[in-house]
Amino acid sequence: MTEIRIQTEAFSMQEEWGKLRSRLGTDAGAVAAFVGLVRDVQGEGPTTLTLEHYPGMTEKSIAAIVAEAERRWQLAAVTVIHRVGPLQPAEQIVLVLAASQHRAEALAACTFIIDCLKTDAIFWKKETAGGDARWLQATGEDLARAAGQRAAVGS
Amino acid sequence: MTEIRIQTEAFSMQEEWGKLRSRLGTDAGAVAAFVGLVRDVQGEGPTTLTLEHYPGMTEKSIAAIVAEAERRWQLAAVTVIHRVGPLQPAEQIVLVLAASQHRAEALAACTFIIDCLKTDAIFWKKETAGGDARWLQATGEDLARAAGQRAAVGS
Amino acid sequence: MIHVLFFASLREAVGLDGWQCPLPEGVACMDFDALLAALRRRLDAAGYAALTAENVRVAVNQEFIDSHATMLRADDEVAFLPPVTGG
Amino acid sequence: MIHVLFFASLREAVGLDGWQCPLPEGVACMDFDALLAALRRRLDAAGYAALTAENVRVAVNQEFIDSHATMLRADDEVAFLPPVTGG
Repeated sequence: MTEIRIQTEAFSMQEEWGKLRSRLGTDAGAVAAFVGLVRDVQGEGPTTLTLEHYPGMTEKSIAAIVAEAERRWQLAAVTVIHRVGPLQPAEQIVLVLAASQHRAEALAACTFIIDCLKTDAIFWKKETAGGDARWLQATGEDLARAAGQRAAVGS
Repeated sequence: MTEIRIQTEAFSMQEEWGKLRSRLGTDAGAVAAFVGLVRDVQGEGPTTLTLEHYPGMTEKSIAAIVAEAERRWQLAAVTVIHRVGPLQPAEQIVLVLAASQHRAEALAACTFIIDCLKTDAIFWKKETAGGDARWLQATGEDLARAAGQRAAVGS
Repeated sequence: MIHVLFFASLREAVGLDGWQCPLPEGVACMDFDALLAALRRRLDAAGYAALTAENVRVAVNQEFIDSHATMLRADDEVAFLPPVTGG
Repeated sequence: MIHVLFFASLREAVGLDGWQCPLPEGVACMDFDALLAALRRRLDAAGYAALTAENVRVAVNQEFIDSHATMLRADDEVAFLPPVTGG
Protein backbone atom coordinates (compact mmCIF):
# COMPACT_ATOMS: atom_id res chain seq x y z
CA MET A 1 0.00 0.00 0.00
CA THR A 2 2.96 2.30 -0.61
CA GLU A 3 3.27 4.51 -3.68
CA ILE A 4 6.52 6.38 -4.35
CA ARG A 5 6.93 8.47 -7.48
CA ILE A 6 9.45 10.95 -8.82
CA GLN A 7 8.22 13.02 -11.71
CA THR A 8 8.71 16.27 -13.58
CA GLU A 9 4.94 16.82 -14.05
CA ALA A 10 2.73 18.58 -11.52
CA PHE A 11 0.66 16.36 -9.23
CA SER A 12 -2.94 16.85 -8.19
CA MET A 13 -3.92 16.61 -4.52
CA GLN A 14 -7.42 15.65 -5.66
CA GLU A 15 -6.18 12.68 -7.66
CA GLU A 16 -3.65 11.42 -5.10
CA TRP A 17 -6.12 11.87 -2.26
CA GLY A 18 -8.75 9.88 -4.15
CA LYS A 19 -6.30 7.08 -5.00
CA LEU A 20 -5.13 6.74 -1.41
CA ARG A 21 -8.71 6.81 -0.08
CA SER A 22 -9.68 4.04 -2.52
CA ARG A 23 -6.91 1.82 -1.09
CA LEU A 24 -8.19 2.18 2.50
CA GLY A 25 -10.50 -0.22 4.30
CA THR A 26 -13.07 0.99 6.82
CA ASP A 27 -10.65 0.51 9.72
CA ALA A 28 -8.56 3.58 8.74
CA GLY A 29 -9.55 6.54 10.88
CA ALA A 30 -7.00 9.16 9.90
CA VAL A 31 -5.11 10.56 6.92
CA ALA A 32 -2.36 13.15 7.40
CA ALA A 33 -0.96 15.07 4.44
CA PHE A 34 1.88 17.43 3.77
CA VAL A 35 2.64 19.46 0.65
CA GLY A 36 5.77 21.54 0.16
CA LEU A 37 5.53 24.59 -2.09
CA VAL A 38 8.21 26.64 -3.83
CA ARG A 39 8.65 29.88 -1.89
CA ASP A 40 9.50 33.15 -3.53
CA VAL A 41 12.84 34.64 -2.57
CA GLN A 42 11.60 38.07 -1.52
CA GLY A 43 12.73 41.04 -3.48
CA GLU A 44 15.22 39.27 -5.73
CA GLY A 45 13.03 39.00 -8.81
CA PRO A 46 11.75 35.77 -10.33
CA THR A 47 12.91 32.60 -8.60
CA THR A 48 13.34 29.19 -10.14
CA LEU A 49 14.06 26.12 -8.07
CA THR A 50 15.62 23.30 -10.05
CA LEU A 51 15.58 19.85 -8.49
CA GLU A 52 17.98 17.13 -9.53
CA HIS A 53 17.99 13.49 -8.48
CA TYR A 54 19.88 10.24 -9.00
CA PRO A 55 17.45 7.94 -10.83
CA GLY A 56 17.17 4.63 -9.02
CA MET A 57 19.10 5.55 -5.91
CA THR A 58 16.71 8.42 -5.07
CA GLU A 59 13.72 6.07 -5.17
CA LYS A 60 15.60 3.67 -2.89
CA SER A 61 16.39 6.46 -0.45
CA ILE A 62 12.70 7.37 -0.21
CA ALA A 63 11.64 3.73 0.09
CA ALA A 64 14.04 3.35 3.04
CA ILE A 65 12.46 6.33 4.82
CA VAL A 66 8.94 5.00 4.24
CA ALA A 67 9.98 1.50 5.39
CA GLU A 68 11.35 2.98 8.60
CA ALA A 69 8.06 4.84 9.16
CA GLU A 70 6.15 1.60 8.54
CA ARG A 71 8.26 -0.17 11.16
CA ARG A 72 7.52 2.54 13.71
CA TRP A 73 3.81 3.06 13.12
CA GLN A 74 0.88 0.94 11.91
CA LEU A 75 0.20 2.55 8.55
CA ALA A 76 -2.64 1.58 6.23
CA ALA A 77 -1.23 3.42 3.18
CA VAL A 78 1.53 5.85 2.28
CA THR A 79 2.06 8.02 -0.81
CA VAL A 80 5.21 10.05 -1.51
CA ILE A 81 5.51 12.10 -4.70
CA HIS A 82 8.54 14.28 -5.32
CA ARG A 83 9.00 16.49 -8.33
CA VAL A 84 12.26 17.18 -10.15
CA GLY A 85 13.24 19.67 -12.81
CA PRO A 86 12.59 23.43 -12.84
CA LEU A 87 9.82 24.74 -10.56
CA GLN A 88 8.36 28.23 -10.12
CA PRO A 89 7.10 29.92 -6.92
CA ALA A 90 3.84 28.46 -5.51
CA GLU A 91 4.32 25.18 -7.39
CA GLN A 92 3.95 21.98 -5.41
CA ILE A 93 7.28 20.18 -4.88
CA VAL A 94 6.48 17.25 -2.64
CA LEU A 95 3.46 15.37 -1.32
CA VAL A 96 3.33 13.00 1.63
CA LEU A 97 0.14 11.15 2.57
CA ALA A 98 0.00 8.75 5.52
CA ALA A 99 -3.10 6.83 6.59
CA SER A 100 -3.55 4.92 9.81
CA GLN A 101 -6.21 3.70 12.21
CA HIS A 102 -5.42 6.52 14.62
CA ARG A 103 -4.57 10.17 14.15
CA ALA A 104 -1.43 10.14 16.29
CA GLU A 105 0.22 7.56 14.02
CA ALA A 106 -0.82 9.23 10.77
CA LEU A 107 0.45 12.64 11.92
CA ALA A 108 3.68 11.31 13.41
CA ALA A 109 4.45 9.26 10.29
CA CYS A 110 3.73 12.18 7.94
CA THR A 111 5.99 14.48 9.98
CA PHE A 112 8.72 11.83 10.19
CA ILE A 113 8.70 11.20 6.44
CA ILE A 114 8.91 14.85 5.41
CA ASP A 115 11.60 15.58 8.02
CA CYS A 116 13.71 12.66 6.76
CA LEU A 117 13.08 13.57 3.10
CA LYS A 118 14.77 16.90 3.81
CA THR A 119 18.02 15.33 4.93
CA ASP A 120 18.14 11.73 3.67
CA ALA A 121 16.40 11.63 0.30
CA ILE A 122 18.78 12.07 -2.61
CA PHE A 123 17.80 15.37 -4.18
CA TRP A 124 19.65 18.57 -4.86
CA LYS A 125 18.06 21.99 -5.19
CA LYS A 126 19.44 24.89 -7.15
CA GLU A 127 17.85 28.27 -6.60
CA THR A 128 18.05 30.84 -9.38
CA ALA A 129 16.96 34.35 -8.45
CA GLY A 130 17.87 37.69 -9.98
CA GLY A 131 20.51 36.09 -12.22
CA ASP A 132 22.35 34.37 -9.35
CA ALA A 133 22.29 30.61 -8.89
CA ARG A 134 23.19 28.67 -5.78
CA TRP A 135 22.87 25.10 -4.56
CA LEU A 136 20.85 24.89 -1.37
CA GLN A 137 21.98 22.95 1.68
CA ALA A 138 19.90 21.29 4.37
CA THR A 139 19.78 23.79 7.23
CA GLY A 140 21.03 23.10 10.71
CA GLU A 141 17.38 23.07 11.79
CA ASP A 142 16.58 20.44 9.13
CA LEU A 143 19.42 18.24 10.33
CA ALA A 144 18.43 18.68 13.97
CA ARG A 145 14.78 17.79 13.24
CA ALA A 146 15.72 14.64 11.36
CA ALA A 147 18.17 13.65 14.09
CA GLY A 148 15.42 14.23 16.65
CA GLN A 149 13.11 11.96 14.65
CA ARG A 150 15.72 9.21 14.56
CA ALA A 151 16.41 9.53 18.28
CA ALA A 152 12.71 9.30 19.24
CA VAL A 153 12.07 5.68 20.10
CA GLY A 154 8.77 4.20 19.01
CA SER A 155 6.22 6.94 19.65
CA MET B 1 -7.40 33.81 6.42
CA THR B 2 -9.30 31.42 8.67
CA GLU B 3 -12.30 29.41 7.54
CA ILE B 4 -14.33 27.46 10.09
CA ARG B 5 -17.44 25.56 9.04
CA ILE B 6 -19.81 23.08 10.63
CA GLN B 7 -22.03 21.26 8.19
CA THR B 8 -24.06 18.12 7.65
CA GLU B 9 -22.96 17.75 3.99
CA ALA B 10 -19.82 15.93 2.92
CA PHE B 11 -16.80 18.08 2.10
CA SER B 12 -14.38 17.66 -0.78
CA MET B 13 -10.64 17.69 -0.14
CA GLN B 14 -10.19 18.87 -3.72
CA GLU B 15 -12.38 21.90 -3.23
CA GLU B 16 -11.05 22.89 0.20
CA TRP B 17 -7.45 22.35 -0.91
CA GLY B 18 -8.01 24.57 -3.94
CA LYS B 19 -9.67 27.30 -1.89
CA LEU B 20 -6.88 27.37 0.68
CA ARG B 21 -4.19 27.35 -2.03
CA SER B 22 -5.88 30.32 -3.75
CA ARG B 23 -5.63 32.31 -0.49
CA LEU B 24 -1.85 31.78 -0.21
CA GLY B 25 0.83 34.15 -1.42
CA THR B 26 4.12 32.89 -2.78
CA ASP B 27 5.78 33.06 0.64
CA ALA B 28 3.91 30.00 1.93
CA GLY B 29 6.13 26.95 1.73
CA ALA B 30 4.09 24.29 3.46
CA VAL B 31 0.54 23.03 3.88
CA ALA B 32 -0.28 20.29 6.39
CA ALA B 33 -3.62 18.52 6.33
CA PHE B 34 -5.52 16.09 8.48
CA VAL B 35 -8.76 14.24 7.76
CA GLY B 36 -10.57 12.06 10.27
CA LEU B 37 -12.66 9.18 8.91
CA VAL B 38 -15.44 7.15 10.52
CA ARG B 39 -14.01 3.78 11.50
CA ASP B 40 -15.98 0.58 11.39
CA VAL B 41 -16.58 -1.10 14.73
CA GLN B 42 -15.28 -4.51 13.76
CA GLY B 43 -17.65 -7.44 13.84
CA GLU B 44 -20.64 -5.61 15.28
CA GLY B 45 -22.55 -5.05 12.08
CA PRO B 46 -23.24 -1.68 10.48
CA THR B 47 -21.99 1.31 12.47
CA THR B 48 -23.43 4.80 12.44
CA LEU B 49 -21.70 7.69 14.14
CA THR B 50 -24.02 10.59 14.93
CA LEU B 51 -22.44 13.93 15.76
CA GLU B 52 -24.24 16.60 17.70
CA HIS B 53 -23.13 20.16 18.36
CA TYR B 54 -24.24 23.38 20.09
CA PRO B 55 -24.79 25.88 17.28
CA GLY B 56 -22.89 29.07 17.97
CA MET B 57 -20.88 27.85 20.94
CA THR B 58 -19.28 25.04 18.93
CA GLU B 59 -18.03 27.52 16.30
CA LYS B 60 -16.63 29.70 19.12
CA SER B 61 -14.85 26.69 20.65
CA ILE B 62 -13.15 25.93 17.33
CA ALA B 63 -12.29 29.59 16.73
CA ALA B 64 -10.59 29.67 20.16
CA ILE B 65 -8.44 26.65 19.26
CA VAL B 66 -7.46 28.17 15.92
CA ALA B 67 -6.70 31.53 17.56
CA GLU B 68 -4.41 29.77 20.03
CA ALA B 69 -2.61 28.02 17.14
CA GLU B 70 -2.25 31.38 15.36
CA ARG B 71 -0.66 32.88 18.48
CA ARG B 72 1.84 30.03 18.67
CA TRP B 73 2.81 29.71 15.03
CA GLN B 74 3.03 32.01 12.01
CA LEU B 75 0.17 30.67 9.89
CA ALA B 76 -0.72 31.91 6.42
CA ALA B 77 -4.15 30.23 6.33
CA VAL B 78 -6.22 27.73 8.32
CA THR B 79 -9.34 25.77 7.38
CA VAL B 80 -11.37 23.66 9.82
CA ILE B 81 -14.48 21.83 8.65
CA HIS B 82 -16.39 19.56 11.00
CA ARG B 83 -19.42 17.53 10.04
CA VAL B 84 -22.44 16.84 12.23
CA GLY B 85 -25.38 14.48 11.87
CA PRO B 86 -25.31 10.76 11.03
CA LEU B 87 -22.16 9.42 9.34
CA GLN B 88 -21.30 5.98 7.97
CA PRO B 89 -17.94 4.14 8.03
CA ALA B 90 -15.27 5.61 5.73
CA GLU B 91 -17.02 9.00 5.61
CA GLN B 92 -14.92 12.08 6.30
CA ILE B 93 -15.73 13.70 9.68
CA VAL B 94 -13.23 16.50 10.06
CA LEU B 95 -10.70 18.41 7.96
CA VAL B 96 -7.86 20.59 9.21
CA LEU B 97 -5.60 22.51 6.80
CA ALA B 98 -2.76 24.70 8.06
CA ALA B 99 -0.43 26.68 5.80
CA SER B 100 2.77 28.40 6.84
CA GLN B 101 6.09 29.56 5.49
CA HIS B 102 7.85 26.55 7.00
CA ARG B 103 6.90 22.91 7.35
CA ALA B 104 7.54 22.67 11.10
CA GLU B 105 4.92 25.33 11.84
CA ALA B 106 2.33 23.91 9.44
CA LEU B 107 2.71 20.39 10.84
CA ALA B 108 2.77 21.47 14.48
CA ALA B 109 -0.30 23.69 14.04
CA CYS B 110 -2.25 20.98 12.22
CA THR B 111 -1.43 18.45 14.97
CA PHE B 112 -2.26 20.96 17.71
CA ILE B 113 -5.62 21.83 16.18
CA ILE B 114 -6.81 18.25 15.71
CA ASP B 115 -5.58 17.25 19.19
CA CYS B 116 -7.47 20.15 20.77
CA LEU B 117 -10.58 19.51 18.63
CA LYS B 118 -10.78 16.06 20.26
CA THR B 119 -11.02 17.43 23.77
CA ASP B 120 -12.07 21.10 23.60
CA ALA B 121 -14.41 21.48 20.64
CA ILE B 122 -18.05 21.14 21.58
CA PHE B 123 -19.22 18.00 19.84
CA TRP B 124 -20.73 14.79 21.04
CA LYS B 125 -20.54 11.46 19.23
CA LYS B 126 -23.02 8.64 19.50
CA GLU B 127 -22.04 5.30 18.06
CA THR B 128 -24.76 2.92 16.96
CA ALA B 129 -23.62 -0.60 16.11
CA GLY B 130 -25.51 -3.87 16.10
CA GLY B 131 -28.58 -2.26 17.70
CA ASP B 132 -26.64 -0.79 20.62
CA ALA B 133 -26.05 2.93 21.00
CA ARG B 134 -23.50 4.63 23.23
CA TRP B 135 -22.12 8.11 23.67
CA LEU B 136 -18.36 8.19 23.14
CA GLN B 137 -15.96 9.86 25.55
CA ALA B 138 -12.59 11.42 24.85
CA THR B 139 -10.04 8.74 25.74
CA GLY B 140 -7.35 9.15 28.37
CA GLU B 141 -4.88 9.26 25.48
CA ASP B 142 -6.85 12.09 23.83
CA LEU B 143 -6.84 14.09 27.06
CA ALA B 144 -3.13 13.45 27.62
CA ARG B 145 -2.25 14.55 24.07
CA ALA B 146 -4.22 17.78 24.35
CA ALA B 147 -2.71 18.48 27.77
CA GLY B 148 0.74 17.86 26.28
CA GLN B 149 -0.03 20.34 23.51
CA ARG B 150 -1.07 23.00 26.01
CA ALA B 151 2.01 22.40 28.15
CA ALA B 152 4.43 22.70 25.21
CA VAL B 153 5.68 26.26 25.20
CA GLY B 154 6.08 27.97 21.83
CA SER B 155 7.20 25.33 19.34
CA MET C 1 -37.90 32.98 31.15
CA ILE C 2 -34.51 31.34 31.34
CA HIS C 3 -33.87 29.14 28.29
CA VAL C 4 -32.35 25.88 29.52
CA LEU C 5 -30.74 23.48 27.01
CA PHE C 6 -29.68 19.85 27.44
CA PHE C 7 -27.25 18.22 25.02
CA ALA C 8 -26.41 14.68 23.92
CA SER C 9 -26.52 12.13 26.77
CA LEU C 10 -28.05 14.74 29.10
CA ARG C 11 -30.92 15.35 26.69
CA GLU C 12 -31.63 11.62 26.78
CA ALA C 13 -31.24 11.39 30.58
CA VAL C 14 -33.57 14.34 31.14
CA GLY C 15 -35.96 13.40 28.35
CA LEU C 16 -36.09 17.00 27.09
CA ASP C 17 -34.21 19.11 24.52
CA GLY C 18 -34.77 22.14 26.67
CA TRP C 19 -37.00 23.79 29.19
CA GLN C 20 -38.25 27.34 29.66
CA CYS C 21 -37.73 28.16 33.35
CA PRO C 22 -39.99 30.98 34.55
CA LEU C 23 -38.49 33.67 36.74
CA PRO C 24 -40.41 34.16 40.00
CA GLU C 25 -42.92 36.99 39.64
CA GLY C 26 -41.47 40.45 40.10
CA VAL C 27 -37.91 39.11 40.10
CA ALA C 28 -35.38 40.31 37.48
CA CYS C 29 -32.76 37.64 38.07
CA MET C 30 -31.97 34.41 39.90
CA ASP C 31 -28.73 32.70 40.70
CA PHE C 32 -27.66 29.35 39.25
CA ASP C 33 -28.51 27.50 42.48
CA ALA C 34 -32.08 28.77 42.22
CA LEU C 35 -32.24 27.37 38.67
CA LEU C 36 -30.97 24.03 39.96
CA ALA C 37 -33.68 24.01 42.60
CA ALA C 38 -36.32 24.65 39.92
CA LEU C 39 -34.86 21.84 37.79
CA ARG C 40 -34.96 19.45 40.76
CA ARG C 41 -38.71 20.12 41.07
CA ARG C 42 -39.25 19.76 37.31
CA LEU C 43 -37.19 16.60 36.60
CA ASP C 44 -37.12 13.08 37.95
CA ALA C 45 -34.32 12.07 40.31
CA ALA C 46 -32.26 10.31 37.59
CA GLY C 47 -32.51 13.28 35.23
CA TYR C 48 -31.49 15.73 37.94
CA ALA C 49 -28.60 13.49 39.03
CA ALA C 50 -27.33 13.37 35.42
CA LEU C 51 -27.32 17.20 35.18
CA THR C 52 -25.40 17.59 38.43
CA ALA C 53 -22.76 14.91 37.74
CA GLU C 54 -19.21 16.10 38.34
CA ASN C 55 -18.17 16.05 34.66
CA VAL C 56 -21.06 18.19 33.42
CA ARG C 57 -20.15 21.76 32.44
CA VAL C 58 -22.55 24.66 32.33
CA ALA C 59 -22.51 27.56 29.87
CA VAL C 60 -24.47 30.78 30.22
CA ASN C 61 -24.99 32.61 26.94
CA GLN C 62 -22.39 30.28 25.42
CA GLU C 63 -19.64 31.00 27.95
CA PHE C 64 -18.66 28.40 30.52
CA ILE C 65 -19.33 29.39 34.12
CA ASP C 66 -17.41 28.26 37.19
CA SER C 67 -19.56 29.55 40.00
CA HIS C 68 -23.02 28.67 41.22
CA ALA C 69 -23.34 32.30 42.24
CA THR C 70 -23.63 33.31 38.56
CA MET C 71 -26.71 35.48 38.14
CA LEU C 72 -29.23 34.60 35.43
CA ARG C 73 -31.50 37.17 33.81
CA ALA C 74 -34.57 36.92 31.59
CA ASP C 75 -33.77 35.43 28.16
CA ASP C 76 -30.39 34.08 29.29
CA GLU C 77 -29.49 30.75 27.70
CA VAL C 78 -28.19 28.14 30.14
CA ALA C 79 -26.75 24.96 28.62
CA PHE C 80 -25.79 21.71 30.35
CA LEU C 81 -22.95 20.01 28.47
CA PRO C 82 -21.72 16.48 29.05
CA PRO C 83 -18.03 15.72 28.30
CA VAL C 84 -17.24 16.58 24.67
CA THR C 85 -15.51 14.52 22.03
CA GLY C 86 -14.91 16.04 18.62
CA GLY C 87 -12.40 15.48 15.84
CA MET D 1 35.20 0.53 -17.62
CA ILE D 2 34.04 2.01 -14.33
CA HIS D 3 31.07 4.37 -14.83
CA VAL D 4 31.70 7.48 -12.74
CA LEU D 5 28.85 9.95 -12.11
CA PHE D 6 28.96 13.51 -10.73
CA PHE D 7 25.81 15.19 -9.39
CA ALA D 8 24.60 18.75 -8.82
CA SER D 9 27.35 21.10 -7.59
CA LEU D 10 29.99 18.42 -8.21
CA ARG D 11 28.95 18.10 -11.85
CA GLU D 12 29.46 21.83 -12.20
CA ALA D 13 32.77 21.80 -10.30
CA VAL D 14 34.12 18.94 -12.38
CA GLY D 15 32.60 20.15 -15.64
CA LEU D 16 31.38 16.64 -16.52
CA ASP D 17 28.18 14.63 -16.01
CA GLY D 18 30.24 11.50 -15.86
CA TRP D 19 33.40 9.78 -16.94
CA GLN D 20 34.20 6.29 -18.12
CA CYS D 21 37.31 5.21 -16.21
CA PRO D 22 39.23 2.42 -17.99
CA LEU D 23 40.48 -0.47 -15.91
CA PRO D 24 44.21 -1.09 -16.39
CA GLU D 25 44.79 -3.77 -19.02
CA GLY D 26 44.46 -7.33 -17.73
CA VAL D 27 43.07 -6.15 -14.40
CA ALA D 28 39.59 -7.29 -13.20
CA CYS D 29 39.20 -4.78 -10.40
CA MET D 30 40.67 -1.71 -8.73
CA ASP D 31 40.11 -0.20 -5.32
CA PHE D 32 38.51 3.18 -4.73
CA ASP D 33 41.86 4.84 -4.04
CA ALA D 34 43.03 3.77 -7.48
CA LEU D 35 39.93 5.39 -8.98
CA LEU D 36 40.72 8.60 -7.07
CA ALA D 37 44.24 8.55 -8.47
CA ALA D 38 42.84 8.21 -12.00
CA LEU D 39 40.42 11.09 -11.35
CA ARG D 40 43.26 13.26 -10.07
CA ARG D 41 45.03 12.76 -13.39
CA ARG D 42 41.87 13.38 -15.42
CA LEU D 43 40.50 16.49 -13.59
CA ASP D 44 41.83 19.90 -12.76
CA ALA D 45 42.85 20.63 -9.16
CA ALA D 46 39.63 22.47 -8.29
CA GLY D 47 37.45 19.66 -9.66
CA TYR D 48 39.41 17.01 -7.81
CA ALA D 49 39.31 19.05 -4.57
CA ALA D 50 35.49 19.34 -4.88
CA LEU D 51 35.13 15.54 -5.22
CA THR D 52 37.28 14.85 -2.19
CA ALA D 53 35.67 17.44 0.12
CA GLU D 54 34.71 16.05 3.51
CA ASN D 55 30.94 16.31 2.97
CA VAL D 56 30.92 14.36 -0.33
CA ARG D 57 29.51 10.85 -0.13
CA VAL D 58 30.29 8.06 -2.57
CA ALA D 59 27.92 5.34 -3.74
CA VAL D 60 28.92 2.20 -5.61
CA ASN D 61 26.06 0.61 -7.54
CA GLN D 62 23.71 2.93 -5.64
CA GLU D 63 24.84 1.91 -2.16
CA PHE D 64 26.88 4.28 -0.03
CA ILE D 65 30.41 3.08 0.75
CA ASP D 66 32.44 3.92 3.84
CA SER D 67 35.82 2.55 2.94
CA HIS D 68 38.41 3.52 0.33
CA ALA D 69 39.30 -0.15 0.23
CA THR D 70 36.04 -0.90 -1.61
CA MET D 71 36.87 -2.90 -4.74
CA LEU D 72 35.48 -1.75 -8.08
CA ARG D 73 34.79 -4.10 -10.98
CA ALA D 74 34.05 -3.57 -14.67
CA ASP D 75 30.66 -1.89 -15.22
CA ASP D 76 30.36 -0.78 -11.61
CA GLU D 77 28.68 2.61 -11.20
CA VAL D 78 30.47 5.00 -8.86
CA ALA D 79 28.63 8.19 -7.93
CA PHE D 80 29.92 11.29 -6.13
CA LEU D 81 27.11 12.97 -4.19
CA PRO D 82 27.28 16.41 -2.58
CA PRO D 83 25.10 17.04 0.52
CA VAL D 84 21.44 16.38 -0.29
CA THR D 85 18.40 18.52 0.33
CA GLY D 86 15.00 17.21 -0.64
CA GLY D 87 11.47 17.84 0.55
